[in-house]
Amino acid sequence: MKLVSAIIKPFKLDDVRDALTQLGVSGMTVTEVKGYGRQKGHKEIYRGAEYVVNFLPKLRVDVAVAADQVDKVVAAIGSAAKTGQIGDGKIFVTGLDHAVRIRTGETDSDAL
Amino acid sequence: MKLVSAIIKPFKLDDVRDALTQLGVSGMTVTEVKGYGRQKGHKEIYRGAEYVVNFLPKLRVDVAVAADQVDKVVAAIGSAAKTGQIGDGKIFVTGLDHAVRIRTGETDSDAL
Amino acid sequence: MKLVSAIIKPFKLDDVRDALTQLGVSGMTVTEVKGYGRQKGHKEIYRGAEYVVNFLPKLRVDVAVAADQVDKVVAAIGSAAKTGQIGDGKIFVTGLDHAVRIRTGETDSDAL
Amino acid sequence: MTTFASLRAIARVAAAAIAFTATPAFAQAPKIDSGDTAWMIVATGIVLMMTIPGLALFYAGMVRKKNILATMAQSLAATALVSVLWVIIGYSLAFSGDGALLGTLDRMFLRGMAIDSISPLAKTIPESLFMIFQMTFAVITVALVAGSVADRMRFSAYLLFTALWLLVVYVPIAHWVWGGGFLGAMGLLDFAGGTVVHINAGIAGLVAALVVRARHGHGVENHAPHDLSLAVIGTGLLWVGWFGFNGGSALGAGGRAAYAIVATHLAACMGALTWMTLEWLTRGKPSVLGILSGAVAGLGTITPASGFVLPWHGLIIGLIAGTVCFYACTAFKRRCGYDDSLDVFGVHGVGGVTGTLLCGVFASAAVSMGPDAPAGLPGLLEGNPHQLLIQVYGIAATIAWCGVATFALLKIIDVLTPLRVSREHELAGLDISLHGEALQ
Amino acid sequence: MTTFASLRAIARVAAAAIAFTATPAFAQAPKIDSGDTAWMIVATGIVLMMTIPGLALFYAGMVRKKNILATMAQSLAATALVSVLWVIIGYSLAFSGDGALLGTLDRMFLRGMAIDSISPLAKTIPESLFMIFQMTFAVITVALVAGSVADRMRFSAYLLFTALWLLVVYVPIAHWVWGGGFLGAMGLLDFAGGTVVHINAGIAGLVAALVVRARHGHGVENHAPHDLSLAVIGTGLLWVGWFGFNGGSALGAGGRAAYAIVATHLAACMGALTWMTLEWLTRGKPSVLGILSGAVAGLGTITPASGFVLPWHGLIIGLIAGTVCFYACTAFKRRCGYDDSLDVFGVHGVGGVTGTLLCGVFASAAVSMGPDAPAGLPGLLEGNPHQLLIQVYGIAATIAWCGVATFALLKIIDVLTPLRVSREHELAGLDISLHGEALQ
Amino acid sequence: MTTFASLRAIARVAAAAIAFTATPAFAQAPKIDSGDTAWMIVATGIVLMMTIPGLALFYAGMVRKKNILATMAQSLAATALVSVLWVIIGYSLAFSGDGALLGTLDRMFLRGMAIDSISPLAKTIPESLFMIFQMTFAVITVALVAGSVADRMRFSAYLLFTALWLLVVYVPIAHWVWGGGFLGAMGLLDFAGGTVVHINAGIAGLVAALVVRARHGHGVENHAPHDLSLAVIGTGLLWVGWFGFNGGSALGAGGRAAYAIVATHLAACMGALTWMTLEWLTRGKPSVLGILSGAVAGLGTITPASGFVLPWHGLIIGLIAGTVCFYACTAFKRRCGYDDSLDVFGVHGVGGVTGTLLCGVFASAAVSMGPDAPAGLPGLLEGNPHQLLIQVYGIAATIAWCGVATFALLKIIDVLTPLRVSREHELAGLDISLHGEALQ
Ligand SMILES: Nc1ncnc2c1ncn2[C@@H]1O[C@H](COP(=O)(O)OP(=O)(O)O)[C@@H](O)[C@H]1O
Ligand SMILES: Nc1ncnc2c1ncn2[C@@H]1O[C@H](COP(=O)(O)OP(=O)(O)O)[C@@H](O)[C@H]1O
Ligand SMILES: Nc1ncnc2c1ncn2[C@@H]1O[C@H](COP(=O)(O)OP(=O)(O)O)[C@@H](O)[C@H]1O
Repeated sequence: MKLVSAIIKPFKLDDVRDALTQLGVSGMTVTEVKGYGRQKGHKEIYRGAEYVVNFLPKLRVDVAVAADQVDKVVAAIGSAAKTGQIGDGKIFVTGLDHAVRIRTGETDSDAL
Repeated sequence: MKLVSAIIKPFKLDDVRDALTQLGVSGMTVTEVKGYGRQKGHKEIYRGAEYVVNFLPKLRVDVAVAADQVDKVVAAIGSAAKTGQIGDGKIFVTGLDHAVRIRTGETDSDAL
Repeated sequence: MKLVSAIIKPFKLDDVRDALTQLGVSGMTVTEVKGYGRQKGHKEIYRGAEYVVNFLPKLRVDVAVAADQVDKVVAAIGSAAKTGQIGDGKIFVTGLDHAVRIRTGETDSDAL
Repeated sequence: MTTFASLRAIARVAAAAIAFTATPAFAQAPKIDSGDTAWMIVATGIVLMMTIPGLALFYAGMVRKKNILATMAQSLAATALVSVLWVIIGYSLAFSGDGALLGTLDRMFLRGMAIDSISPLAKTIPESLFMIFQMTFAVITVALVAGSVADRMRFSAYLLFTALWLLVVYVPIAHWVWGGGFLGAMGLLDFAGGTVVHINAGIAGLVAALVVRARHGHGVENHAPHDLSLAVIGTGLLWVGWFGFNGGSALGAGGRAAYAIVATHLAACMGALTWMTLEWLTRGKPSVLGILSGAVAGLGTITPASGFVLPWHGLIIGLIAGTVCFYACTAFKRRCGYDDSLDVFGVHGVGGVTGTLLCGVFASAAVSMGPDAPAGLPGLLEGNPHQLLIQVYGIAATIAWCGVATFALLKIIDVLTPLRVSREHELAGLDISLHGEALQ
Repeated sequence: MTTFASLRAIARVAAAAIAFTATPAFAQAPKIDSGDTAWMIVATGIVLMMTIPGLALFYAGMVRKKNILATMAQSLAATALVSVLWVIIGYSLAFSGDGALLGTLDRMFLRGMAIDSISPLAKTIPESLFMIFQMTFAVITVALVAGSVADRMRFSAYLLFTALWLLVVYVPIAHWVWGGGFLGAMGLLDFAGGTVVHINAGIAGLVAALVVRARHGHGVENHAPHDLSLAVIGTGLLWVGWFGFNGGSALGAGGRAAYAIVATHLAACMGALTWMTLEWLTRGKPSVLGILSGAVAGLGTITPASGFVLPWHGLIIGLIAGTVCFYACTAFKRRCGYDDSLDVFGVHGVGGVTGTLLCGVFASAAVSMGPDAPAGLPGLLEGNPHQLLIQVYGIAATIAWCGVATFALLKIIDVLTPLRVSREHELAGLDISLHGEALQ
Repeated sequence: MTTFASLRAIARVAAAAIAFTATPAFAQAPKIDSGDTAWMIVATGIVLMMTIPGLALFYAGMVRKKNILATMAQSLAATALVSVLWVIIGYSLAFSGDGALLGTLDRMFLRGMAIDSISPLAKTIPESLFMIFQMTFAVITVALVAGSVADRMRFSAYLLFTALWLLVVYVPIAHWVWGGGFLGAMGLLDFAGGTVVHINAGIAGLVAALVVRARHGHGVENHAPHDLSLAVIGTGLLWVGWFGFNGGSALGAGGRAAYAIVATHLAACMGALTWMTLEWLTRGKPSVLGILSGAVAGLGTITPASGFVLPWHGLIIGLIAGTVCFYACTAFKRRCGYDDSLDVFGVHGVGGVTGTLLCGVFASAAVSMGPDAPAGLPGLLEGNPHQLLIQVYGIAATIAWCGVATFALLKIIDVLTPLRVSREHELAGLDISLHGEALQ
C-alpha cells in the first residue's frame, strides 16, 4: 500500500474529492497547512509596511491506497488540482507498511 | 523505527493518550484534520438548503516508535479509539528511517 | 528522495525557514500541531482548578529533499530550531518514493 | 386588488390619520424638549449600532470563513454611502414637502436646517436630529438587502446598487408612507417600517437573489456558518437597537415609546421560542441559528405595529411571526429553490407583510389617541375593516414599486459592471479576492 | 440569628425606610417626566444588553470551543422564556400589591396597565417601562445561574429549570425586597439587587453545581477557555450595562443616578486592579481572565450599595470585593472541590453577600435623604448598627429560600428529565450534540 | 511662531470665548435638568464603551493572534487605573480652580462633591456626572497611546507609564483647554478633544514608538491582523460611542448636541469613503482595514470642530481627514520608517492637528451663539483669521509639552523597568509570555 499526500490550493478540494470518488476511493484525510515555495504571495502593504506573504494557505490531502492504484490516484489528483499557475502544489507518495480500520480491526487493503 | 499515524474521533484523544502512556510511550503529535469516508455526516438542513456534511472533524495522532513496539502501540490505539461505530478511523504505519531529538542531537530510538 | 518532518517550537519557524533557504531548499509545508512529550506544560491554575497543560502548540515542518541533501537539511533544521531547552522537538526522516509537481507534471527531484 | 378610485373613499374616512404616523404632536406648539431630545439622540445611536456592528456581525456570522470580511464591508460601505447621499438629497426628497409621490429639494445639503429648526413631523426635537434618526433607517434598510446575495456579489456593483436603490426605491417609499406622501395620507399604519423597511428590503433581496442566481454548490455543498457566535453578538445588538428603532419612532420619551418597546421585546421573545420549538420538532434539535432567526423575525414583524397595538399583542404577533417565517425560510424556500443566502426575504419580506397586515388587525385606538387622532386609530378587531384594506394597498404598492425598480436597477448595473464575481473568486472567497484580506 | 420578633422593633425603627428602596419620590404627585423616561428606556435597553449579548459572550468566552454556542443558547433562551413569563404572571406577583410574601394577580398579562399608567413604585415614568426595566433584572438573574453548570446541562432540563426557578425563587424574593414584601418593609437596603440578583444567582449556581456534579476531567484535564476575547467583549458590555442596572435603579435621571454610577464604576475598577494584583503575586502573571473577574466582582458587590453610599466608597468596596472573590474562586473553591464552572457562586454569591453587608456598613444618610426618608438611611459607620442586623437577616432569608427551593426544583426536574448530558455528548461537546451546530 | 506676548492681544479679542468651550450656559442659573442629565449619563456610558470593549477590540483586531489578549489587557488596565487616579486627584487638578497651568486639590477624592453639586463648567447636570464624563475622556486618551507600541511593550512598564502620563501630560493639558487654563482663556476652540485627546495621544504614540523601537521583523515579516472582524466590531462601537463623545461635549440634550452628532457622523462616512477610494486606486483593492481606518480618521478629525461647525462641514472635514491620514499612514510612514504599529500618530496625531486647524477655518458663529458668546465664535471663513492663529498656538503648546514630557517619562521608566519584552517573549507572543493565556 501507498500513502499519497497532495498539497493543493484550497479551492480545489471539491474537484479533487470528486476525482477520487470517481476512482472509487472511499476516503481521505484533509489538513489545513501553510505552504512556502516558489509561489511568492502578493506583495502586501499593510499599514504602510511592505512585505511579501510567503506562507500561503494550502490543503494537504492524504489518501491511503493499494499499490496498484497509486498511479491512477496520482494522475487523478494531478489533473483535478491543476490550474497551471505557480503554486498548484505537489503530490508525494510514500510507502505504507500497514493499515488498520479501528472499528473492525480489518487490516491493510481491507482497511481502506 | 516506525511512524504510527492514527486518525481518530476527537473525543477519543484522552483515552488514546492514556493507553499510550500506559505503554510508556513518552510522546506524540496531534493534528486537527477533517475526514472523508464511509461515515456520512448527519444530513443537515441549513437555512432550508439540504446537504450532507461529509468532511468530519477528526484528530490525527502521530507516534514514532521502535520497530519492536509497533504492534503493541497499534493494538493499544486500536482498542482505545474504538467505539464500534462507523467513522472510528484508521491506523497507518510507515517506515521511519531516522529520528533526531533537536535539543540534544540524540538520534533514532534515543530520540524518542 | 526523503521527506523530512520536523516538530519545532512555533517561534522558531522564521529561523528554520531562513536556514533552509540558505541551503537552497525552495519549499516547505507547515502545519499547526499540538505536541505531547517530556516537556510538561506550565502548571495552570484556571478558575481554581489545577492541571497540567500537556498538549503544547508546536509546528510541523515538512520538507521533501533529494536523498543526498538529507543530512544537510536535518543538520540545518536541528541547529536552527535548537534552544537547548526541553521541548525543542524532533526531526523525523521517512522515505519518499515519488514526487510530482502538479502544475507541470514534473516528477521526483525536478518536482521539488 | 382594490382600485385607486375606491380607495379615495377610504382615504377620506381615514382622514384623521393624515400625516399622523410620523407626528404624534400635531396640535402642540413646536418646542424642543430635552427629555425627548435625549431619548432620540440615543435612539439614533443605537439604530446606527444595529447596522454597524449589529447587522455586519449578524450577517458575517452566517457566512463561511472566506467571506466574513466582505460581508462586513458591505454593511460598512452602505452606512457611509447612504448617509452621505441622505444629507445631500435623500432626506430632502423624502421628508420635505408633501407631494403625493416625492418631496422637494428644499433641504438639499441640509439647506435651511438651523440649529433650532424643528420639523413639522417631529415637534419636540431638533430637525437635524429627526434627519439623522431617519438616516439610520435608510442605512439599515439598504444594508439588509445585501444578505440575499452574500458570498457572490462584486463590491463595486454593490456600491452602485446601494446608491441607486436608496434614491430610486427607498426614498420615494419613505416619502409615500412617512413624508407626507399618498400612503400616509391614505391612513396606512406603519409605525416603524413594515413597508418602508422590511417589505422593501425583503422584496429587493428576493429579486436580487434571483437576478444574481444561486451560489456555486448551493444545496449540495456545506455552506454552514463559520462562526455563529458573531451572529449571536449581532442579534443581541440588533435586539437592543430595535428599542431605538420602534421606541424611537414615537419621536419622544413617553408612554407610547414604552408601549412600543414592550410590544417589540415580547414579539422578539415569542418569535425566538416559536422558531426554536418548530425546529426542535421538525429537525430534532433546536439550533442557535434558529433562535436568532426567530427573534429577528419577531422584531421585523412587530415593527409596523409596535406603536399602534397593545403590548401583549406582541406575544401573538411574535408567535405568528415565528411560525410564518420559519416555514418561509425552510419548506417554502426549499420548494422554490431560490438562493436567498441569509433569508432576507424569508424573514424581512414575509415578516414585513405579516406585520403590516397584523397591524391593521390589532391596531388599538387607545394607543394612538392624541391631538391629531382624537379618536385614535382602530384596526379590524376594533371594528375598522377599512384599515386592513388600506394595509393591503400599502403592501401592494410597496411590493410593486420595489420589485419592478429593483429588477430594473440590477439589470442596468449588470450592463455597466458584472454583478457577480468569477467562479474562481467565489471559490477562493470574497475576502481575499475582493479586499485582499482574510481571517487568519 | 436574630428572631423575627426581635426584628419587629428594628422594623419600626427603620419605618421611615418602608417601601423606600424602590420609590425615591413617594410624596411627589405621579407625573411622567420625559427626562426620567428617556433615561429609564435606555437603562432598560442596556440592562437587556447585559444578557444578550453581554452575558452570553462573557460565559461563552470562558468555555471550550465545543460548548460556545450551547452556552450562548442558554442566555438567549432564558431571555425569551423569562420575559414571556414575566408579562404573563411574574411582574404581577412581584410588583402588584404589598403582601408580605407575594404580590397579587392584578397585573397578569399586564391587565389594566394603560399607556399612561404609573406604578406607585416609580412615580415619574410609565408603568409599562417600570415593568420591562424590572423584567431585564429577572432575565439576567436567571441567565447568570447557568454559568455554574456550563459544559454539561441538558438544554431541555435547563429551560424547565429556568421557568420554574423564575416563578418559585426569583419572583417571591423580588417581591420581598422591592415589591412591598417583608424584607423591604423591614428596611433592608438593597438598591439594585445584592440579595434579589447576586446572592440569589450565586446560591442557585452553587446548589446546581453540586446537584449536577463536576464536569468530566474537572481538575485534571485542561478546561481553559477557547477564546477569551469573547469574554472581554462581554465584560465591556456588562460594565456599561451596569450603569443602567445600578443607575437605573434610581428610577430617574438625577444626582442619585449619577452617584450610583460613579460608585459602580469605581468598584469595578478597584475590583479589577485588586484581582490583577493578587493573581500577579500568587500566580506570577496577571491574566486577562483575572482582570475581567475582578471587574465583575466589583460590579456585583457594589450593586446593593450603589445608591446608598458615597461615590468614593466604591473604591473601598471594590477593593474588598476583589480580595474576597479572588480567594473564593481560587483557594477556597479548590479546597472545597465543587465544580462551579464559571464561578457564579464565587463571584456573584460571595460578592452579593459582601456587598449587602457593606451596604449596611457604609450607607450614608445624605445619599438617600428624600421625601420618603427625610432623615436619610444611615449605616453602621453613621451610628446605625441595626441596619447591619437587617442586612444579615435579608441575606439569611434569601439564602435559605433560594437554597432550599433550588435544590428541590432540580431534584424534581431530574425525575422528569435528566439534568445532565451523556458522557459521550459531554466529550463530543454540547454544541454539536444539543444544537447540531459547531464553530468551524 | 507667534510669541506669547503677541498673543495677549488675540486673547483679548477672543475674550468673549473665555471659558466658553466647556460652558454653553454661563448666564443661566445652575439647575439640574432631567433631560440633559439623561443624555449625559448615556453619553458617559457609551464613551466608556468606546474603550471597553470598543478600543480593546479595534486594537486587538489589528494584531497577530499571539498578542490579542495582551492588547485587550492594556485597554482594560488603563480604564481601571486611570479611573481610580482620576477620582483621587486627576479631576481635581484638571477641573477645579482656574490657574493658567493647573487646577487645585479641592476635589481630591471628590471631596465636597455633594449629590446635588453642580460644576460651573456644566450648569444643568450633577457635578459627579460631569466628573465621570470627563473621566471617560481621560481613559480613552491614555488607552489610545498603547496602539503605537503594540506587540512589544511590557505590561508592568505600561501600567507605570499609564499612571504617570495621565498625571503629567493629560491632566495639565485638559486643564489648559477645558478646565480654565490658558489655552481656553485664550479662546482656543476644541470642542471635544482635538488637542487634549487626539494630538495628545498621537504625539505620545509617536514618541513611544520611537523610544521602544520597531517590532522584530517590521517591514519584512507578515504582521497582518489575525482577526479583523474584531476591529469591525470595535469600530462600530467607537463610531456609536463617538456620538456620546462629541454630542456629549455639548453637555446637554439640544440642538447643539444634534448638530455635533450629524457633523461627526458625516465626517466618519466621508473619511471611510475617501480612504476606501484612495486605497482602491493605489493598492487595487479596498481593504476593510482601510474603511475602518478612514472612518476613525474622520471621527478623530471632526472631534475638535464638531460643536463649532455646520453639519455639512463634516463632509468636507471627513474628505480632508481621509486623504491626509491615508498618506500619513502609508507613504509618509513608510518613508520615515518608524513602527507605529496601529497608526496612533498617523490617524489621531495627524487627524487631531488637521481637525484643530479646520475648526479655526470652518467655525460658524451661528452654532456657538449663546449666553456666553452672544456673537458666537466665527472662524477664518467668517472673517476671523485670529482664530486660526490661536488654533496653531494651541496645537504647538500641546505638541511641545506632550512630546517632551512623554519622552522624559519613558526614559525614566526604562531605568526603573525595561519598556520592552525580550526577543523570545516577543516571538512567543505577549499573551502567553505576559499573561499566561492564549487564544486556543
Ligand atoms: N520541498 C518541499 N517540501 C514540502 N512541500 C513543498 C516543497 N516545495 C513546495 N512545497 C509545497 O508545495 C506548494 C507549492 O509549491 P510552489 O513552489 O509554491 O509552486 P509549484 O507547486 O508550482 O512548484 C508550497 O506552498 C508548499 O506547500
Ligand atoms: N483511504 C483513506 N486514506 C486516508 N484516510 C482515510 C481513508 N479512508 C478513511 N480515512 C480516514 O478515516 C476516517 C474514518 O473512515 P470511515 O470510512 O468514515 O469510517 P471507518 O473508519 O469506520 O471505516 C475518515 O474520516 C478519514 O479521515
Ligand atoms: N514519540 C513521538 N512521536 C511523535 N512525536 C513526538 C514523540 N515524542 C515527542 N514528540 C513531539 O516532540 C515534541 C517535543 O518532545 P519533548 O519530549 O516534549 O521534548 P524533547 O524534544 O526535548 O524531547 C513533543 O511536543 C511532540 O510534539
